[in-house]
Amino acid sequence: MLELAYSLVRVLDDEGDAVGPWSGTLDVEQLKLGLIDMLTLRSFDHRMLRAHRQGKTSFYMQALGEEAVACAHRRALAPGDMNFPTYRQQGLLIAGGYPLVEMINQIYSNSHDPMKGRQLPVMYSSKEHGFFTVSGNLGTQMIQAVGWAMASALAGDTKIASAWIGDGATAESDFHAAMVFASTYQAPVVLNIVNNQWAISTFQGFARGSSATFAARGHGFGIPALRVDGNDYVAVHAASSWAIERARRNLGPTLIEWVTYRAGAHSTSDDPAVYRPSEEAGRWPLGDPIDRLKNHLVRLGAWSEGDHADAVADVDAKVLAAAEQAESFGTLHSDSVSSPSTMFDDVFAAMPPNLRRQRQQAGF
Amino acid sequence: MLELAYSLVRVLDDEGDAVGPWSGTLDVEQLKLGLIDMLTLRSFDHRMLRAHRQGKTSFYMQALGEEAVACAHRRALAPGDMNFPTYRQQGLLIAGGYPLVEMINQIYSNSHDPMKGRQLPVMYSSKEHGFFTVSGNLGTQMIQAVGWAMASALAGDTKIASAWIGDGATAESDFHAAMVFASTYQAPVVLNIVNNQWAISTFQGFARGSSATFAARGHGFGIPALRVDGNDYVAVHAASSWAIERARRNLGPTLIEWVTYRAGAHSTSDDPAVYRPSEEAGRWPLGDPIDRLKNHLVRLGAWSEGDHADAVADVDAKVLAAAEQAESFGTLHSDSVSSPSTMFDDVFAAMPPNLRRQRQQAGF
Amino acid sequence: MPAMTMIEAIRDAHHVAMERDDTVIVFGQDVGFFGGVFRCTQGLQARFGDHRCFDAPINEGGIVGAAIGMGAYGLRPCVEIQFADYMYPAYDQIVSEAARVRYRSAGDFTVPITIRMPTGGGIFGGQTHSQSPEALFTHVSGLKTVIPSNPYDAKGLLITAIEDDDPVIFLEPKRLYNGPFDGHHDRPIVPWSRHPLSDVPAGHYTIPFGQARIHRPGDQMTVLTYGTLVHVAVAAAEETGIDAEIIDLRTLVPLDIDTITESVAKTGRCIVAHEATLTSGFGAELCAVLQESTLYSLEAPIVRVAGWDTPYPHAHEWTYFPGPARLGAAMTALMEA
Amino acid sequence: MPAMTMIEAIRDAHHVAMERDDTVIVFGQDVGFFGGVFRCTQGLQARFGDHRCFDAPINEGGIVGAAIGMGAYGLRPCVEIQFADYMYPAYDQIVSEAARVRYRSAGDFTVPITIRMPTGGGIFGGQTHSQSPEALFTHVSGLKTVIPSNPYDAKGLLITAIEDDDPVIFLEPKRLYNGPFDGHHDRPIVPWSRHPLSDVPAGHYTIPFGQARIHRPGDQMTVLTYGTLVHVAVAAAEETGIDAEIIDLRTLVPLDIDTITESVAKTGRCIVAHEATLTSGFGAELCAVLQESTLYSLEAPIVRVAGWDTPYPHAHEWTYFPGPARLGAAMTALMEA
Ligand SMILES: Cc1ncc(C[n+]2csc(CCOP(=O)(O)OP(=O)(O)O)c2C)c(N)n1
Ligand SMILES: Cc1ncc(C[n+]2csc(CCOP(=O)(O)OP(=O)(O)O)c2C)c(N)n1
Ligand SMILES: [Mg+2]
Ligand SMILES: [Mg+2]
Repeated sequence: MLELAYSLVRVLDDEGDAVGPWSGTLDVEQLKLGLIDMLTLRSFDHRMLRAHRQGKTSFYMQALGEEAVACAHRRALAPGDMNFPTYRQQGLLIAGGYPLVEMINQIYSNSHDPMKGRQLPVMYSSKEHGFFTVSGNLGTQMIQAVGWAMASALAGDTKIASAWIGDGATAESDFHAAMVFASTYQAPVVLNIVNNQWAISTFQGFARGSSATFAARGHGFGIPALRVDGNDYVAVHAASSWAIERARRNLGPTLIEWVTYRAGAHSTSDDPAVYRPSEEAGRWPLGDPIDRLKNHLVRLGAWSEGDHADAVADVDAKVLAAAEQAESFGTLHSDSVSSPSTMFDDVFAAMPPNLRRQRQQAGF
Repeated sequence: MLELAYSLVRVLDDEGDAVGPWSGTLDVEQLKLGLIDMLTLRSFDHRMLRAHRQGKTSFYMQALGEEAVACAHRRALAPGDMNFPTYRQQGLLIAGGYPLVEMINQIYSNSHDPMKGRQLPVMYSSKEHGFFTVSGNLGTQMIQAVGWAMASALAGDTKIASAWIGDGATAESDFHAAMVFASTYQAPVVLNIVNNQWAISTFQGFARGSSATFAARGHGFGIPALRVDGNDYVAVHAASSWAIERARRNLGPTLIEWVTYRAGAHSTSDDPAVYRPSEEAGRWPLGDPIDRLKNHLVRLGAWSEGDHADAVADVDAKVLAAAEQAESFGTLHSDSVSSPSTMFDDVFAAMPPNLRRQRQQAGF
Repeated sequence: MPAMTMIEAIRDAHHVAMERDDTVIVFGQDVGFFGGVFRCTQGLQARFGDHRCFDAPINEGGIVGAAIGMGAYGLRPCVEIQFADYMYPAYDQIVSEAARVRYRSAGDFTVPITIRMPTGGGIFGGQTHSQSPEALFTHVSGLKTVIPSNPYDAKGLLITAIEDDDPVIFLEPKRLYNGPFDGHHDRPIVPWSRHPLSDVPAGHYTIPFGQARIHRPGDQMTVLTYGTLVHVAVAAAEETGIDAEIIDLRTLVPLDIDTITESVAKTGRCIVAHEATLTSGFGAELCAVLQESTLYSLEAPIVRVAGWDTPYPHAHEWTYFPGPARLGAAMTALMEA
Repeated sequence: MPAMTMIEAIRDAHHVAMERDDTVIVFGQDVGFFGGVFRCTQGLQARFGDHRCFDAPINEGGIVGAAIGMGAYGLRPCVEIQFADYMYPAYDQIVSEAARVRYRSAGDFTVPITIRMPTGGGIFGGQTHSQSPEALFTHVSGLKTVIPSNPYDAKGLLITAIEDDDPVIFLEPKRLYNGPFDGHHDRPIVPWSRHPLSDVPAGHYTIPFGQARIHRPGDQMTVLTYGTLVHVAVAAAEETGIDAEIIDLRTLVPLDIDTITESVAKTGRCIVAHEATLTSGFGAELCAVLQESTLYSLEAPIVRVAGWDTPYPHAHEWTYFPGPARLGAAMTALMEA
């Protein structure tokens, strides 16, 4: 299967038909759910970018163009599995049914923020929803995911870990630690590289070097590797299911390179116009994952323009409602941000004397 | 050439004949030089282990069984090339003509120690002889070698760098940094992995994981990789010459796995009897590199038992003379170790006030 | 001279150093075509070509490790770590290698490199875009640690750093990039153009390491600080009406012990202030040095005003940040002590 | 009880913790079959199987990063870094991850791990087998830093560390592994069996963090120290005849401020001693804290006796090491001050 690291696994062809050996893992209802997940994510991103312009949050990062990767992967995971995500996998939470309002509470750092205003917006955490606390430091989460998976195996558990990293961050040395440990201990983990072709202003080539693909990195460690069309919801689900099943049966790790494209800016602090041709995003390499899944459903006769319009209106309303509810709990610059008195908690399980003294000095 | 990372490049067969496409890079005189280099290294190790037992040094590390790798590689390098070695590449200095007495001065930390008593024995440094200061921290030197090579290329120079690492230390994350930078910038560097199958008490498998070979690590980065019989002096020289030539022509990096065997203890602080079967060393996987080259010369009719006995006596005398000269400059526990007053020098180019104060406090 | 911002001054220092010495090269994440996320290297690639200013993979250890090798070859790399919070993956190369190579090789090999990194909070960056790790460098023998508080010093000190034959950690208070921020985050930003120290000479000049700058002379107490808090201290002095002598250390290693000792011996009262976490921060070293050199002239214990012993919290950064109110209160209390 | 060496006490602590709680697992370089280069984990793999005690690849960041993931899963890993000098590749995982996960997730995820590492010099290990990096941990909020000076404390503190719900850095003074070394390197080694603190109870006991131990009561001055220098201080007190109160801090974070303040308030004279490099060492934090809490009772400035601001030189380690002569001279000078 070595060539699978150099080719591109696809199911949805240009006509929108599902073809080839990887097709057939999803029924129509599941396809519709997937479409709704992706529409919800895109609507959510859209709303939060607007909230940022309105000063309700200090920062935001969208997943425009990459919706299929996290959304389809999440639907292939089972309860109890643990993701070690980056800041661009909000699709895992949305497809996993995590309340939108909780996400926005975190983004607004408001009085209901589950992270108590401590974290940069989008740095979510939810153990219950299998989403490990996002780190601002690139790459550290990969080896942690391998450790979590090793622990699951040591405990005789069947839960698996799913590790996430971007193309640029694969250059970080921690990536190597993850590969070595995953290989040596045959940990039940899926190692996901989201190759959206850009790392802020730097093209994927700087991290990939002269190697043909990121997936090929797996071979040096004897780790099976797949390279998959990440804008093809059906292919993402099929490949994810295969790798997750391998891990669950304790047959070892799988490395998957998801080929996609960062259609938007890196973050609200970034303007791609400065470093990449504006037509590029227009051409949208691999196509819009939402359009592709929609066309497929239409080809199957299971979806119409009308259905689509209704669905869009639906998710927009859901997102708007969540945003309004969150806003009622405050936004970053409103008075009801989470209380600073809590900023001395959770440094340790129990507050040591020096922090108690400092909290008093701070006036709490 | 992908399969070259999985097979084993050899020239000297079991009969001692030089066969195959990699043969023919060395004439008889060069073969004899190589044999003398290896005999000198082995004699040197032997003498220094004895010096350690006699308390003349605090520590020593031998290269028993691995002599061919460093010795043959060094003979393939050109003046001005820079090695970034580990603590087990003393063969580079010996084959490069670095004075034995200087090496022993360092090992004895005596009044002539070029490192002024600051470094653990065997942590040599010689810019002039293309030998970068050995670090006690594993793995850090690989990326430094890549940087040195990048600088040479940026300067339009044809000097190349040669980086060294052991099988166990390839697990260190810095190894990844070296691979990424070497691949991205196509640095003129040879990346040498000395797979002597052991890392202190840990078998190579812990670092290699489930990958077939260490050489295969190169493919994930698009770096050409060779796997070579490291106990075959002729093969080491041929493969080294090929990789060095590639680098010198600025055709990019090469990764070489030298398959050899650590026939002795890790260091004078180690006793392998505790963790590996004593027969193993006896069986000597791949054979003694010295015997193999010797037999080849004998097969060529260019060497006799008598020549060999003379050569051994010769190098033993040379090594003994160097040891005696070094001893006349002191040993670790004699009174004439290098003066502690120098321990405040070289922290910075110029000594700052706080160190001047501290040197006075120390009584110098 | 036209006024320069700190960013322009840092850019200019790069230009001057690269013009004078073509062994000076610059690289780091997004520093090439893009010119760096804070634009500090903008224009260098266009001016000097992509052999002397280029992008690097996202691997801080690789960036510093490669720079060490280049330094050993004979170049003078000046590299950028995108945020000081991301220097940890490079910490082994900095501490075990860059700082030790000259010593362990007895001068056979040297590491003439500069490692730049934006430091400090105040931009709602949360705990991974706000850290001040200077004390993690000052404890390491073989490193010099520099932190400018204004454009004039930034240019002069950066040129000195690049020309220095040893590794230099160059910390850039990111909240000062575009103006002399005094901690009043609720007020409009004051541009550098209104500040005298934005008057940056053209061309080459250096500022020697180990010379603190008396930023504001005073008699009632001494405030020892550096980076952003220099401007916070000025605000606090004005607002409390306390005639404080504010000293900008500029370089932490080497430290200008004479200047600070003289000042504290004169005023008898001292506050050391920094943004970094209190415990084992560089303020502790200043207290240790000063209680030794000035104990008998101290009217009251030296007071440390610093970031709390917590990570830097995103929404609460102004509670974390030692602003003019907190510093002013400590100054008032110290006058009464 | 039969006397135990420090190594035996550490082994015993592992046994006790692993017996009581099967979520406790142990791994690191050469710790499995071999039992560790200092033999501190010897017998664990045989007793508990290679699922609970195993070798790791040579990747310190990987060892700590994997332990963090295991901790998040619900295990309590106790990992070994072969020498403290090799913790730097793990520093990012320790500082940015282990220390921050509880805080940044508001308690959603925790990291109940222990990271053991041999520290200090005195074995002719040169600059990469001799370092004392404690101050690089004490500056990081979210870490606890522990350093025992004897077998009794080593066992009790290690069990406490393993049972603690937060990451604990556990520093083991390697020169004390086999005896209470007092700095007289030219004299025969005294075995632990002759020292009262080698009397280690069988089974489970813990020593709470944040409680310093008065190792030797005295009235003339206070010596604050930890690790190997506790025994050096005893020798210096005996040899100078100075009735010093020697306090073994045992844990640096949390710090027992009350005990040390009380002692210094009583004696009026204080020396802080450690093996680590002076500048920005933990001694600076002790000076800062004490000048604040005891300034008015100080008869003389607090004196720091520490390793010099250089790397640890191989052949000259006894010039670097702050032994009884250097400490004693400082004590005598302080009495005259
Ligand atoms: C250790 C570290 N270095 C640098 C950064 C700054 N940084 C944040 S995101 C980013 C680009 C990451 O690109 P990629 O991994 O491709 O992920 P993407 O943003 O494309 O999803 C960089 C350099 C960081 N957060 N952490
Ligand atoms: C960063 C770091 N971690 C651990 C060590 C301790 N150590 C020294 S040598 C060694 C084994 C290295 O094995 P290998 O890389 O195979 O080289 P070999 O000794 O076989 O030549 C270890 C673990 C070290 N020196 N540096
Ligand atoms: Mg990307
Ligand atoms: Mg080996």
